[in-house]
Amino acid sequence: MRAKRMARLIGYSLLQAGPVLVVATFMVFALMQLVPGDVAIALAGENATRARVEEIRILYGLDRPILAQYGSWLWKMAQGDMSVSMLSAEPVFDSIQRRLPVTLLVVGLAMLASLAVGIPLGLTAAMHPRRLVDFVVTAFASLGIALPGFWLGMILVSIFAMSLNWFPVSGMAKMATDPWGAVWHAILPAVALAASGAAEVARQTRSALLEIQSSQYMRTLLAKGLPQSQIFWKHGLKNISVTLLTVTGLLFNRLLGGTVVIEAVFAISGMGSLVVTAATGKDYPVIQGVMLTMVVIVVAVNLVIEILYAVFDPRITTR
Amino acid sequence: MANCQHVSMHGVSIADRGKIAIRSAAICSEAEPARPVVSIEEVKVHFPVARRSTLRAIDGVSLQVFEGEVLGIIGESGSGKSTLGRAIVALQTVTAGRILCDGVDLAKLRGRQLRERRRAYQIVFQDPDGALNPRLTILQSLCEPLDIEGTGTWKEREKAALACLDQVGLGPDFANRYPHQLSGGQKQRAVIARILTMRPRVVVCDEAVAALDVSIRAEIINLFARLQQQLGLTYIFISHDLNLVAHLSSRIAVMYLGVLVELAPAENLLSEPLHPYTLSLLQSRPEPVPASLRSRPRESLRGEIPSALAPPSGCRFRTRCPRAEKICEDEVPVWRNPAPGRWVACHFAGDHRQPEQPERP
Amino acid sequence: MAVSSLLDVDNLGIFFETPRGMVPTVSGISFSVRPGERVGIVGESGCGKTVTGLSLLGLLPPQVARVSGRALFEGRNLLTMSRSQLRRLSGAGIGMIFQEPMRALDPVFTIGEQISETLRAHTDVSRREARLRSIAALAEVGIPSPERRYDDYPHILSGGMQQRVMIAMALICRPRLLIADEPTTALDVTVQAQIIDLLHRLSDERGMALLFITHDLGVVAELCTRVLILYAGQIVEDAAIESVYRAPKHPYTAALFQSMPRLSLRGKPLPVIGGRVPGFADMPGGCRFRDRCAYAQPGCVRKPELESYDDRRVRCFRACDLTLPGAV
Amino acid sequence: MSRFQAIPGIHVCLRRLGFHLSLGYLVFLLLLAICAPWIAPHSPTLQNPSHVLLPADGTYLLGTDDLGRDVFSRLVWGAPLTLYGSLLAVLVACGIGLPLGLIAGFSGGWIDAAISRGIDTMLSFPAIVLAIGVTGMLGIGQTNSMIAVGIVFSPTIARLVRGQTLIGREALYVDAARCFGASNSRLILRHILPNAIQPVIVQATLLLAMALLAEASLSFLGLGVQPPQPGWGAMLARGYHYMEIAPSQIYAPGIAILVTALSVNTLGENLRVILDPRRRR
Amino acid sequence: MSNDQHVTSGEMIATRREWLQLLGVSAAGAMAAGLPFIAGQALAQTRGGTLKIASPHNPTSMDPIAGRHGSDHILLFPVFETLINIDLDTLMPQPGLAESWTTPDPTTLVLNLRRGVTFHDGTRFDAEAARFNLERARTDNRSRVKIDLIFVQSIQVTGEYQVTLKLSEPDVVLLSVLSDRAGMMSAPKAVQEAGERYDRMPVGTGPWRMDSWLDAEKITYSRFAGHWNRSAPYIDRLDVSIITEVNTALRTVASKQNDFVFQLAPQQIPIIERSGLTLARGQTVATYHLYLNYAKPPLDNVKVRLAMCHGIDRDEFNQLTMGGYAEPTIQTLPKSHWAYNTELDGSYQYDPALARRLLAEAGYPNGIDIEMYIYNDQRSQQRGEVLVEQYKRSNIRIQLRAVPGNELGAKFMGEQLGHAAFSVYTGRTDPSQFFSLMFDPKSFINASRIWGAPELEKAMIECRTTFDREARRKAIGRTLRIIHEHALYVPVILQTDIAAMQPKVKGYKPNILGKPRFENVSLDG
Repeated sequence: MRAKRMARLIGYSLLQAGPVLVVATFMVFALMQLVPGDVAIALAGENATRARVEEIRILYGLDRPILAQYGSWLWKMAQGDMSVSMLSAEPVFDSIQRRLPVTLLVVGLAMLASLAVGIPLGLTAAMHPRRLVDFVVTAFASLGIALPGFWLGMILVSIFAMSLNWFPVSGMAKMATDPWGAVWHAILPAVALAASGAAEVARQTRSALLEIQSSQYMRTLLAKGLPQSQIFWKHGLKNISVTLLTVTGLLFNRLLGGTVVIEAVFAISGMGSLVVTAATGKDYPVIQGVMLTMVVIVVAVNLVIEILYAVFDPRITTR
Repeated sequence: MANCQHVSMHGVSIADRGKIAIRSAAICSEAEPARPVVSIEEVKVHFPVARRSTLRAIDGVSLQVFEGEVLGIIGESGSGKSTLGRAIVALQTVTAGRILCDGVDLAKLRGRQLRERRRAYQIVFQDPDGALNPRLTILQSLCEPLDIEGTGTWKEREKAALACLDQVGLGPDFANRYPHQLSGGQKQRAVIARILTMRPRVVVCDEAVAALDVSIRAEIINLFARLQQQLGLTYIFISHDLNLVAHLSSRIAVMYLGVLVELAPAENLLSEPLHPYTLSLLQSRPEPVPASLRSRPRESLRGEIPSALAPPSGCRFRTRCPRAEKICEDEVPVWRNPAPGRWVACHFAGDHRQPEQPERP
Repeated sequence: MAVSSLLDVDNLGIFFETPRGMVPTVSGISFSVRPGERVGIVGESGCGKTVTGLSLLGLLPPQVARVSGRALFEGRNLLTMSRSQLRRLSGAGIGMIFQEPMRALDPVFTIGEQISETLRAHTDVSRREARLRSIAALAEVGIPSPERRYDDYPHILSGGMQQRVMIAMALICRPRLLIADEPTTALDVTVQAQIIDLLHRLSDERGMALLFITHDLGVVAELCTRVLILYAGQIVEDAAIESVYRAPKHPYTAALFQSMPRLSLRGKPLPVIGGRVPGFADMPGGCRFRDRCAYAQPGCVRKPELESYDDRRVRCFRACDLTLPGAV
Repeated sequence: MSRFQAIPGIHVCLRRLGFHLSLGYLVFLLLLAICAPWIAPHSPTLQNPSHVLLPADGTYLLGTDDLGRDVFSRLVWGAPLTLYGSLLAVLVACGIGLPLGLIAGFSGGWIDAAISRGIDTMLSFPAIVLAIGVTGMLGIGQTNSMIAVGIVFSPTIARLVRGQTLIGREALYVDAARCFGASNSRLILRHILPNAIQPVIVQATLLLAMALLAEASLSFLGLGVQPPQPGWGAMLARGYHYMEIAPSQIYAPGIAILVTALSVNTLGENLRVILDPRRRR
Repeated sequence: MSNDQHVTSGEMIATRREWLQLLGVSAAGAMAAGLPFIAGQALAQTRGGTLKIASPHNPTSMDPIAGRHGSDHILLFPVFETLINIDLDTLMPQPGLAESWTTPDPTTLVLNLRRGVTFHDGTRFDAEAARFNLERARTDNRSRVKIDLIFVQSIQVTGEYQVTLKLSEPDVVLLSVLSDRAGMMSAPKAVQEAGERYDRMPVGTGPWRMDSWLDAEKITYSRFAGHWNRSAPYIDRLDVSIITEVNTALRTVASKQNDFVFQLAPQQIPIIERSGLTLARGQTVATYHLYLNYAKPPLDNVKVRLAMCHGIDRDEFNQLTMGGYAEPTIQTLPKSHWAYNTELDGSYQYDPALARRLLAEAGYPNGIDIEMYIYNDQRSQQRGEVLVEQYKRSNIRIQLRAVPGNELGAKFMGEQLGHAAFSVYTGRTDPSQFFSLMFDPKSFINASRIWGAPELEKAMIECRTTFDREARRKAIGRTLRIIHEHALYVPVILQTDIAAMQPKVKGYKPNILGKPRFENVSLDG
């Protein structure tokens, strides 16, 4: 029964994710179509001869109708062929494959830090509403949310890298050969990134718990004579797990976006610096590749979260 | 247009119009008035819930409402009575069948025609809180129907609205208050006043007093009764409270799981119910009489109303019916007319003996 | 009397902190419940009946509510008890059920788990034992195939079934008193009758006292042996059910009965109580029902006490000289 | 008991203090933005080759930058730019999100499905990345980049408005008005919109803070405010360039961004409480 | 930095006589010394080790003929050798992969190739390979150096190690062209096999082979064991980390993550000194100047253009943007250049009053509005801001348009948007190249698409076809004067090349091209 329900739910979630992915890929594809003027000329670059432009036009299939273009583009993407960078001629897939782990390392560390700091803070605040602890946590959360991550990054660099020399100033170690070095490099950027994340998580955890505390079933639990700790840790936590999942999903999206600026501060060659360079250089295939990769990852993460919802909340079923 | 008699209103005070509108309120007589105001014909309302799953909220209801009468509709939650009420005022589209209001199917009308026509058929909801826009003053809310109609000057409309407010017993000092500054009863009065500004022919009251406290409820019930007599309104009074429906109605229709099971003049229905469900309702109805002082034993109906997603075969009530037999499972009972003015859908109508051996617990 | 009463509430007052200071919502509430007795608390919305019930188990929001007076349960004061003492009593000595079972059950745990955790919080039983006894409890409240239902989540049950689960949960530790806060209001008439029958039966079988909070005089009449009528935070009448329905002594009680629609009044206007319940912030001195009372006299500006007449208590100066119509 | 009461009191007081402080700061900032030409002691662009990267002193309240320009004056002149950019983004977000949300929520059916799917999809993109992409399409510059940010934020508003409209559409007063013969536009404009607008105002305020941070980020990346205009994010980027030589360059603009975002957020949070319908009465 | 893509190295000129002399010299043979790293060697240098370089530049392509950026050369030179070499001190052509060359007539060039040279993939370098490369540079769709070889009519293999180039006209600058991208030799087999992907897998004959290129992140090179000159180079491996932000790049050297960084800003000099790094600074031929679209009003008026020239305070500009380390210029050529026109000295003085007067005379008493394109990196923006402020004093109101690297050319030169663009010109080996690139209406870089002065065309042709050095100096001087009088562009300042390195890095010498080379570099200990 439960297994069947889960299977149906996974099927349904996949069905939901499908259209989002189609629309998302089309949006990514359409970005290219919005390039003013002749895309082929833009792709060929300045000074290109007419012959080269025509070559490009055929190479990219720009002479065919748009839906056909989209279809073959999607087919190529699905096979991992993301065309080559206009600036460096490196296959976009290779760049992304190389940079994605770096970004995911930073984002992963930042996620860990956000959750590891945010959830306990939120819990503490909610356990003592309107007390000093609560006020401090709330204030921290407000501050963290308003804090520009890249500015925090600069300050961290100036203190921990340049003055104290505890951490490397910038860059990234090779993960395959020097995993600890990579983590070491990723710590400051992850902290800069995680500040707002932790604040958001703390705030959401706190308000979710407070809301649950004022719910009627909490009153029932009291009336049944359950110990306070059981009410809080068993019922409270399980009831906010859905909120926490949602927060985690949003957090991932947010951190993935946040890396763009953070990577610029720390000169990390991840997805963020890739897309910024590409955007300033109008390197369309790279922009498309990065956006596509990011959106696929986010949709995949959301899918997992969607399925986890059902594990934590029996009310969520296929509609 | 049949509607034009309602249009020219400015210059005439509401009270005057009230007098003009007074008709012989034919409260339930043997000879049914010939002209149905609302005619419900084989109406079905289905909601698609999921793939291959349909909620049959109303599953074939035919009913006529006559001018000046108070028709009570009673049923448990999930019986489809509220959906029927909404369908009558064209807030709910019907899946099959049609509802004629003064011979016109509102569902067939569009745009301005519909907007003008539907003003004669109004609804009062259970929750007076929700029925008033919290951002408008009482006067603004009351003026709204008049503003939409667009007749008269702003001053005249305001005057007409105040007159209606007066008619429901609220003074002009309520006009500039906001809904949250009023009590539940006052809000419900304001809602009724707002409806009066339109001089409706039919008013559907959907659990109109259920949310009110006992002491206030009586006032609103009296108000309904008074307005009905003064203005010759036709009411369709929907409630789960049999006492309430019995108090006001001339005829009572009983709904169960999307269908009508019995329809009769109120006295007849209360004194000699034909359908076992009606009997059960009468028996399980809470009365402010201690059990020890009661003349008859109180019997509660077993089980709960089944899901409208998968109603039982044959007679829908058979799963809870103390009288149920094999035939109830196999055949849908016919909606028949055993006596003048009386309708029932039961294989054993009027026969309330318990079967010798109950088939199943 | 003190010996024989299970619950003895004396001069209970409940205050809420509002922007305009502390406001009393309930004051001078005194009543007692004997073992096995079914007492109804009846009143209109805002009269303080629900907070009275909640205050007994310390369920009022601690940040804004203050309680005064005394509530002895088996001789121990519930209002001054420590949190852990109260916790041990809640669910075990006193059970409680609420108005909306859908919201009162934790949506993310199975009903079985919710019942057996109550049992395990109060008694030292194994998981298996708790499960068996929970299933038995589900069967006792009339839930069909309880073994299967044990692992269901609350949301897939109907309202009536949910309320049965609530009852099973409240009664699993065999409390001596069950506080029921409008448990049938959200249910259909037919289901309401079933729940009332169930409570009636369980209370009889177990000799369990019942404090039944409702606004519905009909339900009280079906179930209770004694009724307290609350008006504006005060008890105005306290009497055995037959006498109060036959011949109420307080004009408010009588007016409540009168304003109920019934068959005998078909087509006639219902008698109404004019005016509104006064707000707690601007409560009139003297008799609080004075302004709406058809029998009010100049003397009613004085404050009436809840005084005993024979087997009942009434808060009215004219309790002796009035003969009021009852419900029968 | 009295001890228990004291602490909520402090809490509320601090909260109110925060609200008043942030409101005061924002009013001050607004005045600053309007009166920048009269308040700033120096021209924001005037260069002085002999006063490069000076520390704060009496003449230069916050020191000078790499071209000998007065940092304080640049900060003051940056205020209107920042406010303009953030407000523009929020206006664009509301301008797109409000009608879309209303249409989706009110019409339902396939229109709703299509718009909702679009909203979901846009929300699947990391906001800044999408903003960078759209800026790339529209061309670099403050107005363009903030329009891009507005576009990226619009699904947030649209989703909120759609939700509110769905609630509003089900409201009894809307049903009642429909029975009076009110047209759809009247239903939307008189009933649904006014009742849906409060959470939108709150959300818009919170978005304003996010837009502020996005503005700073994009300017930092060189996609926003263009030289020689003194955008705060751009000032940070330049300051970071000179961090080894003059580390203090990154503090003033950073604190300005932080405090402004904090104030806007505080305002939003308080609006949420103040406008909460449950607090009425 | 510049969009003027096919950048060639330094300033060099060979007159006809010198050309013929060189022929004799190289024919004399044994000029193994032709390769720069052999010349002027310090002797006691350690061999081996890995040099970790922080490069602020990511190559646009590793295919020599397809690249678009002047800074690509720094990363191409380890892999590729050119047919002709340039002496970085004298700027004279020297033997490269061509051991010697002859010119039987002014429109024929015969190149005699070095024997025993192999490509990194093991294939042989011979006349056929040279012809293949030159043909490819001249005709391939992807080639961006076609314009350099515009006078080449045909390329013939006239021996196993000899190719002959037939020209349509005599061309003074051909030898310098062959010392640049067009002269870089790729392995034909590798080119044919890789197709479009040759961009990323270069195969040359150079002292190092490229092992990997992680785009915008890292390029690694290792010593090519099969190099024809066994003694070169000192360093075994080059690890180039690409860090486009120069401050970050310098930080990595200061924190010993890297050994060497180049293309730094003058403002960083104090940091270099403070960090205990070795500073290398040298004058280059790269120039910052203002490109003008003189076909577009108000810049179609020579007085307005002159006002633009007088509106820049070059010393203040130097002070603010270059820390005073650079050399202001009014004619692009450095003072040390043999063709430097001393007659122009003292003109284009900073004079806002004069500028305003000129504007008024031109009919713009209220000043003018100029839309100016710049790059969007911090340093370019800083330079732009200085210009805005300076021009403000002359009533010239500049609206800056900061755009990414490759867009400046597309917008200003391609779509002819705006009035002016401020950018660096990385220098050409010959003034003639500079002239035709900047002022020929056919040139992409000439946004005006017209002749800026009627007599200019004739003067420019004279420069390109005059072989006598003195006569040529005069011709160039005349051309410079014409350009100067008509104020067809606004020269501002010559760039200074600044590099920083760990003290253990030995043997590095800045060169006038501003393009570091590592053949002579070694690591201590």
